[in-house]
Amino acid sequence: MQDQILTWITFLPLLGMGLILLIPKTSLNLIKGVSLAATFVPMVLSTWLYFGGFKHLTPGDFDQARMAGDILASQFVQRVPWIDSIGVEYYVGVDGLSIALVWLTTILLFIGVIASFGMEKAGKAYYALLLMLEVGISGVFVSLDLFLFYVFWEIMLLPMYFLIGIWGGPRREYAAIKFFLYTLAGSVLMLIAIVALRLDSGTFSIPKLTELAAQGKLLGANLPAAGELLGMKFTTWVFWFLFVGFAIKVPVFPFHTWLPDAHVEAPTPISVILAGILLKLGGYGMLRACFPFAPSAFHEFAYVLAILGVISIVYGAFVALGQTDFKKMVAYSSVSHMGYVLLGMGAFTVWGMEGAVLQMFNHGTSSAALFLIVGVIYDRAHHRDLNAFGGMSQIMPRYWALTTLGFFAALGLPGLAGFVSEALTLIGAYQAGDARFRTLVFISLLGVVFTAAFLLWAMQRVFLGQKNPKYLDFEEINFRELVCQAPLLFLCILFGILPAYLLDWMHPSVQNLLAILGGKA
Amino acid sequence: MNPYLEGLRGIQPEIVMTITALAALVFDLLLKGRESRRVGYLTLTGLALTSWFLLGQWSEAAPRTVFGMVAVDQFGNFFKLFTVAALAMVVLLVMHDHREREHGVGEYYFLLLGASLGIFFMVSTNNLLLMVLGFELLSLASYSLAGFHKGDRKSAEAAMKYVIFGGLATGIMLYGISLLYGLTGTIDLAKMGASDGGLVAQLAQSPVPVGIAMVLILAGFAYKVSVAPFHFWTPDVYEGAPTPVTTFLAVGSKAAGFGVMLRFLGAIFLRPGVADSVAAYGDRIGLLLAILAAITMTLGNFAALRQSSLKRMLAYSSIAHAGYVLIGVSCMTEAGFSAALYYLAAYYFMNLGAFGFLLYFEGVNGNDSVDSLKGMGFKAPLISIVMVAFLVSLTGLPPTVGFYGKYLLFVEGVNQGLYWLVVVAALNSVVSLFYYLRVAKALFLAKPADREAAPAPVLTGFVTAFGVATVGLGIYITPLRAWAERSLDVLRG
Amino acid sequence: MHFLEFNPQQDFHLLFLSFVLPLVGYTIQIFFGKKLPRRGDWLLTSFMFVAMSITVLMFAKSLWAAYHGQEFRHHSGHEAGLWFHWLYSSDAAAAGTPNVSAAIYYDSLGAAMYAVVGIVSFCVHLFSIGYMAQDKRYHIFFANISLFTFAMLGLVLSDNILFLFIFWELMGLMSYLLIGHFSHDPSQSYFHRWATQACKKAFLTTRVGDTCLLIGMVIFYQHFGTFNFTELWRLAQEEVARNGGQYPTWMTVAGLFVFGGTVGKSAQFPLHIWLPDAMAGPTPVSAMIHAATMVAAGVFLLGRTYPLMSPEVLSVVAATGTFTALFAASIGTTANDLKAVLAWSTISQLGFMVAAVGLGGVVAGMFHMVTHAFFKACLFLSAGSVIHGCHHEQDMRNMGGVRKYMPVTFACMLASTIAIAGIPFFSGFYSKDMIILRAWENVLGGHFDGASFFAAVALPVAACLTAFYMFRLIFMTFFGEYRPGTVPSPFAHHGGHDDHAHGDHGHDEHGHAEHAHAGHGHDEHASHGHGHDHAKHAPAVHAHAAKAHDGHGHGAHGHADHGHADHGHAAHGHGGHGEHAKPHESPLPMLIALCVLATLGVFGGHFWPADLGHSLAFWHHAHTWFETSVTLESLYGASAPIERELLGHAGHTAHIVALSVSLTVASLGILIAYLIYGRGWERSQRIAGKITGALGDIYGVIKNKYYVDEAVGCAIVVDLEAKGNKRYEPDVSVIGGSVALGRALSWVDKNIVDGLVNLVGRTGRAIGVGSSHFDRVVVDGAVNGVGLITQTFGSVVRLLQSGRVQQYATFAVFGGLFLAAWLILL
Amino acid sequence: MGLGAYIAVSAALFALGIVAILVRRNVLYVLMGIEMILNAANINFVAFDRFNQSAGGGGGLEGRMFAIFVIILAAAEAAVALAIVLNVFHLFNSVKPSEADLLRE
Repeated sequence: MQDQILTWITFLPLLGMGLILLIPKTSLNLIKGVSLAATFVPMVLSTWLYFGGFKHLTPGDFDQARMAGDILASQFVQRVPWIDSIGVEYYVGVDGLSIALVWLTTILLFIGVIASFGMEKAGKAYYALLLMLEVGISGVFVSLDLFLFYVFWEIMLLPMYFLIGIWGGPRREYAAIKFFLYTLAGSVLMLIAIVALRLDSGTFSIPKLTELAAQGKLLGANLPAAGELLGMKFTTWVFWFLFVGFAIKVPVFPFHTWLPDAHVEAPTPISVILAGILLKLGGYGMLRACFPFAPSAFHEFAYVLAILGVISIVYGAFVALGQTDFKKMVAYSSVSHMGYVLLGMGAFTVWGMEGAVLQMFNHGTSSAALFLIVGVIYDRAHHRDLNAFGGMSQIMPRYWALTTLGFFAALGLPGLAGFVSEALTLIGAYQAGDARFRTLVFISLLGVVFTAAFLLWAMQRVFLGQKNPKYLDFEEINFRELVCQAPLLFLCILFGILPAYLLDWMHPSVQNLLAILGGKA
Repeated sequence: MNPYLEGLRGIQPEIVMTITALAALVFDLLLKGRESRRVGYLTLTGLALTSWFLLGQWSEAAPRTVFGMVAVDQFGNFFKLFTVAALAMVVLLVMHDHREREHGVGEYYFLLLGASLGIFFMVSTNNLLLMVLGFELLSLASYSLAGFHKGDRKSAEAAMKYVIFGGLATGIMLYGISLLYGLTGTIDLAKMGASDGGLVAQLAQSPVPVGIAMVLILAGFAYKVSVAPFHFWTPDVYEGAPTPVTTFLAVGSKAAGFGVMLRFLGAIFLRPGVADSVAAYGDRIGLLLAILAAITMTLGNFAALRQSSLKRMLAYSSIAHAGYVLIGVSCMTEAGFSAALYYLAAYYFMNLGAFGFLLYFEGVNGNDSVDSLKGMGFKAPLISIVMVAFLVSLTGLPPTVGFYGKYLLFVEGVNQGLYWLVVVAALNSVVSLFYYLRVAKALFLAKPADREAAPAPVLTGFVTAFGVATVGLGIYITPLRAWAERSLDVLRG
Repeated sequence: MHFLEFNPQQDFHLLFLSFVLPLVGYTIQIFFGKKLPRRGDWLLTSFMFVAMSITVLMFAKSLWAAYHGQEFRHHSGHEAGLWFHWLYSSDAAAAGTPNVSAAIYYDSLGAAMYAVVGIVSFCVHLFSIGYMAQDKRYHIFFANISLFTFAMLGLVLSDNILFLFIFWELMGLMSYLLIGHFSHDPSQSYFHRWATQACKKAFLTTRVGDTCLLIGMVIFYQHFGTFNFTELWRLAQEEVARNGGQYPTWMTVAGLFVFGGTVGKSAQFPLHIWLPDAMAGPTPVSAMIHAATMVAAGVFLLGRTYPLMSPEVLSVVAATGTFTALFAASIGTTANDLKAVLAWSTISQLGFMVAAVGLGGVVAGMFHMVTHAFFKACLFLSAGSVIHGCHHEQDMRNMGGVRKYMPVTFACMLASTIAIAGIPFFSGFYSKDMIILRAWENVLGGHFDGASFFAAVALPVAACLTAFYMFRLIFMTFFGEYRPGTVPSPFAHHGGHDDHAHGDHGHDEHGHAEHAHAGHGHDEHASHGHGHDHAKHAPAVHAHAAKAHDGHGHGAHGHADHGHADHGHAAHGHGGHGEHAKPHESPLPMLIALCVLATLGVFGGHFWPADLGHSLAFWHHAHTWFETSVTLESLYGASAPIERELLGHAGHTAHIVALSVSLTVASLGILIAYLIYGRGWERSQRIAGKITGALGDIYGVIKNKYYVDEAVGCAIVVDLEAKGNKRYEPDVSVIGGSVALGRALSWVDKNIVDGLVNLVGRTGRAIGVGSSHFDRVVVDGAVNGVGLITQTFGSVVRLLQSGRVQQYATFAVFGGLFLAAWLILL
Repeated sequence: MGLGAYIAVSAALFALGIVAILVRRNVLYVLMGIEMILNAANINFVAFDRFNQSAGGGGGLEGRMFAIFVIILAAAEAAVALAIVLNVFHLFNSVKPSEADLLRE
């Protein structure tokens, strides 16, 4: 059981999906029950995995693991040959970088299912697709084989497309196809890079590739023309192909335009999952399958990444300030927040990296909470115009309290999770010990202020001030909505006060990663 | 035993098929058009028999040549088996095509079988004469099939265009062959490719005629597999011809064309370890094909973007896929060829399924426009969901056979340093997603339609089977790939 | 071991207890407050009482230590091994990376501040029981002030600047919620609208400062690799020593950023704008903010980071502080709103403290912070009591003669006023005198720099103004005859007022009056037609009704119209009410709170002096506890980086000068106040009128706070006629500008960034034939950019795929020719 | 008369055939053009066969055999083509390929 636990976590939802397809669509409650179970069990398993099973490693352990050929020192590894002819394996495992995200995935999917109970349109197909989506997501986080990674990566697209496209808002078709095309455009480039890596190294194993790259043996020497593409060095273009593929998911500034559309059109649970996890796939992918494969290129372009990050931070904040659509505002805040991830990674310091990974997790909880919050008011008012509300705090005080918590978590109030990651990122970036990075830190602080600005302004327009007579009869946030939001907000507080419960887990792996990237491996 | 009988045993499948064709014709005459479905079943039985013999040959390890012409080998076998499968599907389509019942379907089956017979011969010979004969047999049958709907103007026009363009192409190819014969003094590919004499000698003396001959012959093949700039007939003919015929042309005929092309190029240029002027010349031709591939897939995809008729869209998409396959060919390596073979196999699955879907909805909606599919996904869920699988596979997303095919092509492309081509192909697959998704969108992203869709269990069953294969082979890849590689052994000159 | 000796093992736990009690209270209150009897106020108040007792006990211990000449600096981590490992669960887990761990740091300065917070906060709790009795969100209010206290306590205890920052921001959140308290209570129609914007303004303004602090913090961490105060001090000394006694430039930069934090929280110019508007919150909250928590935090931060400040920074600090002191005092003289006067006086006093630190007199600054906390809290609570007594009237012109009705309040307020005005024997005198002394010492002692000189001159002026406006307040409010309704004011109103009436019914005799008044008010309201016509001309009235007209230079009558326009009925209702209901003294709990604070306000300066005999003699005030225990040495260890030695002689002269100056200015201010306001209302109005007339526009400028708010664009306009939310749109200005920028960018995002592809699509539509086709293909659920390409390809395909077979053949043949050519020639 | 002459003739015939296909507006001429191309090929086959043999090359009548088959092919193709053209003529009342352009783009 223990060595297949990751397989169970990944594929139990698939089992649930199969069951659901067998159930007649009339017995909706049964379907709901099955999908609830199919997400609940993995959540329990991953929770055990996180707090119980996962072993905190010492540097010594890493050395042993490296001897044993797994430079990442993954745990709960399962390796089964899949396609012998080209050496593709079913090779899964978790390390400090992925475990928290696996945990988050299972949590958010479970919450997503509960949140979906509110949608009367959601039927058999919906839950089936939702479960399929979970398979794809957790698959990406656990796979240690590049081919497998890519397969899971693509598997996510289709369910997402239909979930947005069928159950979305008025412009859902546009949003759905935009999402699909942007992501695919990125992933085909990834595929080429993957192919090239495979041909140069002769393996798909991510740890192996990482090791080779760290030893400077992954330079395209085994490829015609030394792997040069249009005059670009092998490492360079491989890096950029992979990076763009992931950057579109993050999303980083120039590639972000699919996000607002997708978010605005997607139904609430899907927005939650989209913002909560799908965006993290990008950042995670960079750490797992982009930087380690082309360290030289990473160091060469680290500053560019940081700049992109800062642009996202500030730009996202400003654009959010300009929104009148509640959900769009939150969506752009995601762009702003995910900018920190890039800044931290570009800084290439322990705290920068950890800030980035931490930010991924924290944004996962807080933004998910925000989207749930938007969903609550949207379900009642059936619009999201920030200027058309007012005085909600008097009509729905409990809802207002939750929102306040969510907002302040999002604007990085100390004591809440967001602050830890943002502070770490900024300190880390500043520690990069380089005037250019310090400038970036100063600029990015604009984002800090304006994030507060647009959130509080939204707060004022929606919750404070004169009651809008139209909405006097809104009933207070109900139990289901509470159940969805409470755990997320709880996590926001918990990890704000005790960040150690995340950092202890990721710290060894991050240091290992830095050592690898720094050529000290 | 008498070598003559030996030889006959070598062409058992062809014989069976010929008999089936004649039987179908006669049977139809006897039935006088009543319950013509029976003819279809007869044909299917014949095909089953044929495939049984084919499998018999498949198990044979060593390739052999009978009557000094027909090469009985894995390579031919590969295409023959797929042709039979395709033909079976087509026959099924004919039986479900609401427009076909009243026509004299006997001829229909007769022509289809004849065309397949042509394919059988053209893919399984090293002798240019037999290859041309098969080629022409296929072509002539196809012409008449394209115009099978006598009263239908589109059908007639399609036939005319096909025959004119086809005639031109065949003529050009023949002229090229005549030149090649003049240069090498033989019409046997094996002899031509032999590293002593044959082409090697000629290349040194007279490169220009060789070049002309090559281009002319390749033009003939390119026309068959509709590679730019010889693809122009494709959309019109595909649209005008009856859907089953289109299916046959898009799958059987095209694959056969590639079969010939691969055998021709393989026999002459595919000689691992030998680095002589011919091998070098092969690389030049490879580059030529690479350029054609890029043009073809781009043209096909972007033209498909704007099609409102699903049938015509599939026509253009088939052009684009020809471009993809050509990547493998242009690598001029075994791996490349096997990748091409694999992709062709994948192409069989996806496209047969897609055309089955098309025909089904032609029956339901009375037309083939994408818009008419709006919301039908909820009315005929199974076939529609399977169609989504085909679309995904056609786009080349995992976990489908189409993805793996593309993957292999990319691998070989990168391996041969054709980065630019691979990038073009990758971006093209994004573009293709764009029109494939329009179908998925019409099916599921619209409000459920108010019309009902009459169920067609058999057809749906077959399509679903193909769907399962499309996904299943995408997850369990090894056997198909092994087969594709195995089929190539004979090509090593 | 003497029971007053500091005992790490137990006392740190006590301190921790006193620090978490409010948090525990908060948690209980948030979840069960509504259900608890009396909505939980007793619970939190008693919790706070326990906490206060501990803080006082601990303070006593510091006194004891000081009395015995012992150093009083304790660190839970080093002495009792009590750490909170924050980033990583242990230093082992941190494995090579610096961990961030927090502990309690408790020194004499901390002790003083801690006690102040405890006491003031308890008094505020106590006061609120009476004052907030009618509030809708009573339990929430209590919960929030508890958490507010918790944050401040944590800030004082934290041993490192990062945790200080955490509590600092947490306090920002609480101030947001508390200032915005009325924004959830439409019955408070005036405060409702005001608070709605004030809370945001406060948070964002301070957030600007906070961000600076964050930067400064990060810079220091970058160089010193620690957040811990004691570490920072030590390293700073070493750094300076290494640098040959000079502060390196980066320290100046960092120091300035850290000071930015103070500017924000302690409402120094130009970030002072939030503080006056913070009065949109309930009065007890103002008391908290102005005395114990928010603003004190900024100064406290200066005290903690003093050794890190280079001389250059200090000059800036001194200049800023002095300017703020003068600037705010000048505005204070013009305010008519009871609380506004106090608010501006706070800002001015904060200026004194900051200036003191800047002048190197960190002890004086801290000392003033402590004394000020008591009397300012007392002032605010007294003001609250007055307002409460005058039925939520805040405009001093509608008061007068209140002392007759509210003797206790009057006594307390007077005491505190004397204290703040700087009369000998009252605490304020000692601290303020110390500051002025510090300035003169610098000037005379050869440490002559611009800032010191400026301070030496300007601070006395500010002190004089302080005395003036404080006594102006006393005279206007408590002396003369009670004169309600003199000027219409937006404060009083039916909704809240009737609540109040019923509330009062419970515990004093004025219930009957209320009914009469209510009915009366209604008539007035009904009969008041013409007031609303004026709404057309002047729909808006400034936060302080009076300011509107003076600012725009209207006559008094025009102003009245404004009043009608917005709240004619309220004003008149109130006028009517005046005839029936007199002000009344506040209930007991409030009075207790007042008395406690007043006492401390008076004697706070002595702090149970080491030598009673001496300390009574004001020329020997240096013998206060502060002087003996809170010295630079005791605060920052062996030698603070810049300990400015006094030259004996100069020091002596300075004493004389400072002493005389303080005395003079204080008495002068009071005298003027008496001359103008002390001799009857009408006369005061006449004289005031003359003076304002003489000043002309200058007066208007001052009255409008020098238009700083307008400049930054966050002048809050409360429009009581406003419907919906349209008024909440920010106006054109810095803030409005950034919102506009945001809008612009979001347009850009939609049309350009997206349009890098999308634009292409549009062009495609323009040139593409048959845009219906385009719509179906592109807009109808397609990626934007492919539009153009589709179109161009459309035309290409239309060209090639013409349907003419011979044309096809032609293309094919020529294509073939090209291929042949390529193969043969190239 | 040498091989060159034959090749020249066949090349000319080939070119003429191409031109006929491309430019003639009557479908029958187009079909003739095709025939011409095929026959050009035939000339080549026969000529090459003949001269290869005289040169003592591969020989074996392959070329002539090929030519014969091509002639048969040409006949068959003509038959099919004419049937199709007839059908077109019925439906479009025209023998001009350019006038049958329902199928385009």
